Amino acid sequence: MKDISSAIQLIPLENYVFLSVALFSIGMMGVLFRRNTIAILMCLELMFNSVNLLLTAFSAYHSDPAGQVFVFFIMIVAAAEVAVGLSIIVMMKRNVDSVDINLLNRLKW
Amino acid sequence: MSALILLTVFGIIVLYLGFANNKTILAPVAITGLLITIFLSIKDWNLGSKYFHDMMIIDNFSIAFNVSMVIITILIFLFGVNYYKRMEHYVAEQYALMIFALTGAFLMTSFSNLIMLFLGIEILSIPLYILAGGKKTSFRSNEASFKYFLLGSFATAFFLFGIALVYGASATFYLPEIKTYIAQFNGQLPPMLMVGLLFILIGVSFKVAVAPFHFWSPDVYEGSPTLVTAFMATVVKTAGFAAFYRLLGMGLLPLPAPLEKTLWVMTMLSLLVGNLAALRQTNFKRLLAYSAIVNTGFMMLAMLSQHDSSASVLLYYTFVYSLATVPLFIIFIYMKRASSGLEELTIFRGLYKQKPWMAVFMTIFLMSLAGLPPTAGFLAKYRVFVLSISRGYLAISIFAIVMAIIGVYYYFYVLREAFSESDNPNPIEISRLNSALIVVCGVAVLLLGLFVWSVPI
Amino acid sequence: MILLIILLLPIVTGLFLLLLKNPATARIIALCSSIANLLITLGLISTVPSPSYSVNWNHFMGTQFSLGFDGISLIMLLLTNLLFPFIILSGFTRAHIKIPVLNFLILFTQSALIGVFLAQNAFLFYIFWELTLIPVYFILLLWGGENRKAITLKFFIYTLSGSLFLLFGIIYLFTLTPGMHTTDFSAFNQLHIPAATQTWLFWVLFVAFAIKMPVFPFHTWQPSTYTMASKQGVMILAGVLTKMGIYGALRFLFPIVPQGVLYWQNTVITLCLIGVIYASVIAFRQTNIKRLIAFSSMAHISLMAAAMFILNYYSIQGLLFQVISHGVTIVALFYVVHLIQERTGTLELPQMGGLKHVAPNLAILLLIIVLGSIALPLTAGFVGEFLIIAGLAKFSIWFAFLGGTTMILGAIYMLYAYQRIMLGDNNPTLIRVKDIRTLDFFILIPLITLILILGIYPQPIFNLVEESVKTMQNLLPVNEVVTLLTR
Amino acid sequence: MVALISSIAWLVPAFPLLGFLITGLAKNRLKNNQAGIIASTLVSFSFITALFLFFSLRSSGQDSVTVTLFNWISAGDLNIPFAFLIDHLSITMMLIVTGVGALIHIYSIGYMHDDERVSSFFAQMNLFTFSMLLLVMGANYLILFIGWEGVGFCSYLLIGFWFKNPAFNYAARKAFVMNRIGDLGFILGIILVFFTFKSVSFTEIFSQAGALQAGAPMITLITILLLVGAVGKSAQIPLYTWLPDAMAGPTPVSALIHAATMVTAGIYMIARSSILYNLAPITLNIMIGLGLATAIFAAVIGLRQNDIKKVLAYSTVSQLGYMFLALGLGAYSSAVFHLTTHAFFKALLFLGAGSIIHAMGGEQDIRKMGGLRKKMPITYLTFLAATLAISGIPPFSGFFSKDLILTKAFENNPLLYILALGGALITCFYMFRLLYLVFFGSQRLSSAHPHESPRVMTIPLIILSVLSVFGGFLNIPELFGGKSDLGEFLHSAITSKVTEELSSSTEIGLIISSLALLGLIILMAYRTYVKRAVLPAADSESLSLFGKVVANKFYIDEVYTLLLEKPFGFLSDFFFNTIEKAVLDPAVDGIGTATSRLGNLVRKLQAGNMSFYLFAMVGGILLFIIFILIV
Amino acid sequence: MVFLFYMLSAIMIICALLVVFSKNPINNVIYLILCFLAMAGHYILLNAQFLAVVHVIVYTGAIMVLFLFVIMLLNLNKAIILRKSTVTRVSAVITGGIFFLVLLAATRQTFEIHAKYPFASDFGLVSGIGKVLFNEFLLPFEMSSILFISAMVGAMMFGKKDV
Repeated sequence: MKDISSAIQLIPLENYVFLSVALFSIGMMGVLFRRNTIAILMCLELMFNSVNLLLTAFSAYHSDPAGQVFVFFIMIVAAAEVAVGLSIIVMMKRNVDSVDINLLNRLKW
Repeated sequence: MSALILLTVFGIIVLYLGFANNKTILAPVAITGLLITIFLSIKDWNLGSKYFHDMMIIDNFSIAFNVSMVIITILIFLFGVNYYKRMEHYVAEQYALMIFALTGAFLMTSFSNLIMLFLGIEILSIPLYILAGGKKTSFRSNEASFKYFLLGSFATAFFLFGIALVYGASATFYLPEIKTYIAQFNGQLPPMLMVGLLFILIGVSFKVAVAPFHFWSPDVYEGSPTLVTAFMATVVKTAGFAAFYRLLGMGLLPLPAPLEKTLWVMTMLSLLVGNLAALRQTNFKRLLAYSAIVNTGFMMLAMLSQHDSSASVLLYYTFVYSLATVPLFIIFIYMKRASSGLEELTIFRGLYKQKPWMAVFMTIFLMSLAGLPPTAGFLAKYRVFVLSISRGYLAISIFAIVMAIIGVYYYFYVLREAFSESDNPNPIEISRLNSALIVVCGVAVLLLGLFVWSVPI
Repeated sequence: MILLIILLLPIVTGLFLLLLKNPATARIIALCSSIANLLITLGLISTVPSPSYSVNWNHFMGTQFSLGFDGISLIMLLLTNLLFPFIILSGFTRAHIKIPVLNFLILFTQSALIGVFLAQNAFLFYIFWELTLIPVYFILLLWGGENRKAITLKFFIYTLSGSLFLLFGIIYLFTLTPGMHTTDFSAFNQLHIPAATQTWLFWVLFVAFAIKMPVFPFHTWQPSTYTMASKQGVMILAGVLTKMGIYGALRFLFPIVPQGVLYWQNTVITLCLIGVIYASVIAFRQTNIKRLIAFSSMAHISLMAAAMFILNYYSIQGLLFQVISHGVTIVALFYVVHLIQERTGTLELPQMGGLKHVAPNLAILLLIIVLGSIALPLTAGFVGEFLIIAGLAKFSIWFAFLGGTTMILGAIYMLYAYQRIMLGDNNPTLIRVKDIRTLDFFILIPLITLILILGIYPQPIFNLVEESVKTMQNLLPVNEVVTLLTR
Repeated sequence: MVALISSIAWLVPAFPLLGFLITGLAKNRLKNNQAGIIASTLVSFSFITALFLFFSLRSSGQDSVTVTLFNWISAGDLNIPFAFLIDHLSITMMLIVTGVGALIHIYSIGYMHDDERVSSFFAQMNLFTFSMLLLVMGANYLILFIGWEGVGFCSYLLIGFWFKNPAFNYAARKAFVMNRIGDLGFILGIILVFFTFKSVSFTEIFSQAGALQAGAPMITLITILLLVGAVGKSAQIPLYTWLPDAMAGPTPVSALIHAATMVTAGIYMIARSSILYNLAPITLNIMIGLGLATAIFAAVIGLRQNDIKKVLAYSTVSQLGYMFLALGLGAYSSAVFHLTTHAFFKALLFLGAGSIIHAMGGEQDIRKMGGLRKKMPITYLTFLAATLAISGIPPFSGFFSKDLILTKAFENNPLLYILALGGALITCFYMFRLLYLVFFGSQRLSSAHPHESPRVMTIPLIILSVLSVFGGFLNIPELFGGKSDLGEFLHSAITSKVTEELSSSTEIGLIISSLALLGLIILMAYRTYVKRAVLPAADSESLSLFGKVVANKFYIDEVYTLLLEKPFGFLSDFFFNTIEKAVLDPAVDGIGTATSRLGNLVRKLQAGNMSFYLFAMVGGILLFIIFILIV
Repeated sequence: MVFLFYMLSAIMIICALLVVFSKNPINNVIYLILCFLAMAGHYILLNAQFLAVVHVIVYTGAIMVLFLFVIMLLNLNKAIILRKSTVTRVSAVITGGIFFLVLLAATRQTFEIHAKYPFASDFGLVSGIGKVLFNEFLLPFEMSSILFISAMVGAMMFGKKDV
């Protein structure tokens, strides 16, 4: 098992951090970019997963399982959120027959 | 702990009672559960118990906040008896979801680990996303729900990113350990840690709707069913501030200077933006949303003053604020019904003519929000200012005072409407229970304004 | 205990009134209550030692529910309790709707005012201070005249904004008190605040009072509010509420920030004197009587404010005397104005004239009140203004001269108004106007008698405040301004 | 005796006060003459009491008695008792006030007979008498001031007695306001007196004043301020314009207030303060200038007046100027003497004029009168006596008093004498012009049916004419073998300046030359108005420039309107419309509206657009990150 | 190993970008699944085997299927052109870029972080995680049930068609 550990050490932590940051930014950009609510939801998932990756990487470097447990919880919550989010979208679709986020502008001023 | 367990159990019981097709028993059962919860919570007073490897620390602080939130929830449930009479479906679900949200709030008051904070926020939020969309056929309700959901999740993502960064630096989620970790830097934090902390703070700030992360709140308040709005404006805000305070008190204080400045900026922005936007507001629910933002600013002021009694003041402020806001929403519901669904401020016209006592109590509540004596709202603001001034934040206090003046304008604008003649008077019908509750709230606001006791938390 | 009774009697009666259906009974009970309060107050004067009442209240915040009084409070208390029976009585004429509510609000105001004057604790003071605003706001809003919604809101916000700065000041002082913080006046009075702090703290504290009085240029809420206000509303506003500003300033500024006062003394006095002349000059061309009297009241109050900041023995004596005198006079004046409005249906001077032909008695009574207002000797107004001008002269002869112009300017606009209302040829529109009735006699004769008696025998008032004035006048450090006399 | 004086002194003002209360309160119940009778009786009682006091004081051998009724104001070291000072000066004034007052009251019964508000008239007259008595009896400046303002107020009431006429009301207000301008100076003076002497009581001040150095700035200031008060009340330049306008009141009012008593209050006050004035030579010089200027100026205006009362009014102003001149010369008792004689003959003139107006049915224009000598013999004779007196023809009273002043002027500076004499000659001319125009020639107004006035009016005329004729004998100078009785009498109360006495020969020379000139003037007037029967120009006729200027009273009223009233109105409008409405109000409201506008802007940010919300959130986060990274 | 890392990273980034920029929702889902699979590879690289498995099951297996299901249900499978205005899209990209740079700047000092515990190889395995999860993290684990119950209630409420 030693080689695995050394293998992990081969890749610097920064790489994971950068990767996560990039993923997070892309996700965030997607949220801003997309108009389709379902796609926005997917981008949100991207953001969550970048966090997961980051936590796992830190966890591995710290040799601390807590980080990975946290990832587990994030997954749980993400699943629940997606369920709720999708059901809201379904409901919206039923009411206005669209998943366009720009339609959400009746509540204002 | 037993209180928390009992609460979840009652939530599930209420959910299952929904099958009984008998709406009338729901509220009594739920309220009984909440009352027992209060009892069980108070039993733990001064014990300072810790659970599950310090995942949860139930101290006086959390008990006090829990009890205050449960009391407000009871109030909302009592009002709900009448409110849900017209609703045919999902009444049990509404009650249950509120109770679930309350369990989330409980977690937020007693966490000592970031994971519990995260879970607490989510357990609080997800029921709220659902509750906000409670009027399924109303697109406004859908919109509120989705906006809340999307912005909430978005904020959660940042929050989690922040936790990840902090974890990366400190290798722990446990607040006291984070505190010691931060302490070793002596104020000069590495940027990653700083950004992580910032993201965590932003995540919580979003929940309590601090500017510039407040944009969701007016829309969501407006679109949600009014009772849910009341719940959001009161219990959720209380929970958010309990969590905020705990986060700061257990983990992050003394804040590094840049972060502290950031929070001050947020505070002042909240006061300013909330007030300005409320000035010309014509929709009552939005008005109260902006008012909530302003009051958030005041609570931030109390919190950031970092005084020994900040927690006590925060508790008092949130409770008093809730006590005035809930009945205002209820009065609003009745006025809305009397004016066939309008939400404008003008619907209050003729209130004094028809129901003078209700107008009087409305005056008391609005005065409390505006912070005029002899109501509790005044004392709350007074105590906040005592904190901030005694810590020497004179300029900010003056700013807050100017903002308080602006606030009076729109509260009294509403009041003025209530005391003017109506062109189209529809009968205002109000149930006896709700009248009694409004009176109780009004008297409580007055009494709390005259006699306060300091809770040692 | 007796103080508690004085404080609570009006409000408790007021609450009781709300239960009544019959307006006639309600106002009689209200009247009785206010008269009873007056009698108790009169009894208070002779009570030795002066009673006080104190009980622990929100102790952890350093607030005591403590009531007490000195000569200055007593004067204010006397004025309040003296005027309220008349204010209530003046409501006996026309059948308003919701008389119990109106009387409740009036009595509520009375209680709050009494609270302001009795409070020995700044926090308590502030609560009552704000509390006066609430019922007055509703009196103005519900019974006011044209454009009342906007004007009342302006009035409310304007006065409140000052008050909130006062609140800031109180809290700041609270945090300065040593040991266990407290808001007791006695503790505030012993603070030694650095002079630099005092210079800004002065304004924080003063703004509230300046707006309430009002002092130029903080007065813009006043004319429109007075003009719009209902009879009782304006009587309360002009008669008593303005005095709160004076009382507050006496309580807060001189004992607590004496160096601040000294630093700003000349500025403030100049502002006040500008106010005197400014308001008097403006009053001359007003066509609306109420607005005219509003400006006249502002002129008088400004003079009183100037006297206050002189803070020597004469000016304070004169000020306190003038508090009573101005209160009585202005209430009588506004009452008569409303009588005229009720009789003729207008407040505009150009539409009046010749009222004396049909209402000679009213004309005479108004004339006497006008004389009181322009400080003719042997009316109360003269004694006060004489002492005030004397006080000003002791400080600077120029200030005395500027302040004294009120004698001339007051005569100009008051007599002008009197002429436009009463004198002139028969006015055909007024033929059906009736002279004054019994009720008006009951209100005006005692007030006028007071104006005259106080002018002829003012001594009781002086004796009442003697002690307090002596302590007051020593509050300021030695004045460095070289007066004409010392040169 | 002193105890007696103390115990009854208060009765003197109390009678008129009682009269005021009775006639005032019961005014609707009193029938035609009752009010007048009550009022006259009470004033007469007052006169009798005053007489009694006079004799008591003489026999008591004391110079003065202070009667304290109660403490009026007692605040700290400011102690003002409500007290009367009965001394020779005040007793003289009391006698004049009550005596002349009583006569005028009686006269008024006839004069005001037809007026519907006759009760009010007598009430106000009584109130005036009361105030005037307070003025002269007050033992300190403040009590004097009470009376001072009180008479001003009564004057206001009585000028505007016929309140239907807006012009009369305006005149009343003008009188009051101008008086008030003076009063401000007076009250400031009193206050400074108090701060200097720690008292306002005459006796205490004068006992302390001796210790002061003459010409001290404080004393000068005080005396000037007091002088301002006197100038207002006694209608001197520049505050004289109210007096001619004050003729709007009923004629007895003019006689009592604007001739005999109130307007002389200023002279009384300065005479009273003689000790202070003696210490202030600058002020005395100012007074000489003012007095002389007023005397001549008003006399010149009087030349061209056609309203009988206006002529008399300007003559009053002019005579008051002489009194000021006397005061300025330090001849205080001479001033008081002239005051006394003036009270007699001017009251007589006014009452005579009243009688004429009464007879002419309200007509006051002398161009429309004429030939009344036959129809109204008593009036004519009394009027003649008064005219001779005012012109200074011996042995009429005016001769003695005026001559005294002229002599004093000569002692000071011959130029003063010449100017003063010139004024006297002008006085003589316009008085005779008046006399000739009214009583000689033919009746010019056909509609009027003049008749002699009833006895209730003529008897006071006769009494007054007796006083006018013989009043001068009160104070016969040593030159004519007299002992200057009045001067001696007043000596205890007034400290006149000691000046070098003229030799008798100079004095006699002066008198003879002035008499010659007077005779010339009377002749001139006779030739013009009786022989040639020249009528003053009608209002429409064009006059020479100077004549026009004089006829229009040098346009002083217009100038005042232009310089004071109009700008005051403009200032008022400016303050209200510009400063209040355009600066202060908008400034306050502007804060409100600006905030509100800004609020609307902020509100519009909340456009309901999700993208915007998301962007805003990200933007906020970005800014905060950058902020904490930089800081 | 290093090559593997870079390859997986490249796949992730490209797929993520495609998720953002491709128009068809179905394609989005597919790319996201690809992205997640690559992420599972990363988990394995990091020796977090438990997570890798859970990730594949939960995300790829459940969540993404849910997405697909909803897209089908709502009949969105055809490419509907829902695009924000160009300005918005450009600013979104710019914002994303700036955000990336700023975060990079903030995290550039990661290398200064030191491992908290000596390296252990077994904690990422199911047994290791399980021990921690049911010991230290028992309470959150239990509480998450409430989360699910709420979500279920919500999904049921919203999804059900009312009569």
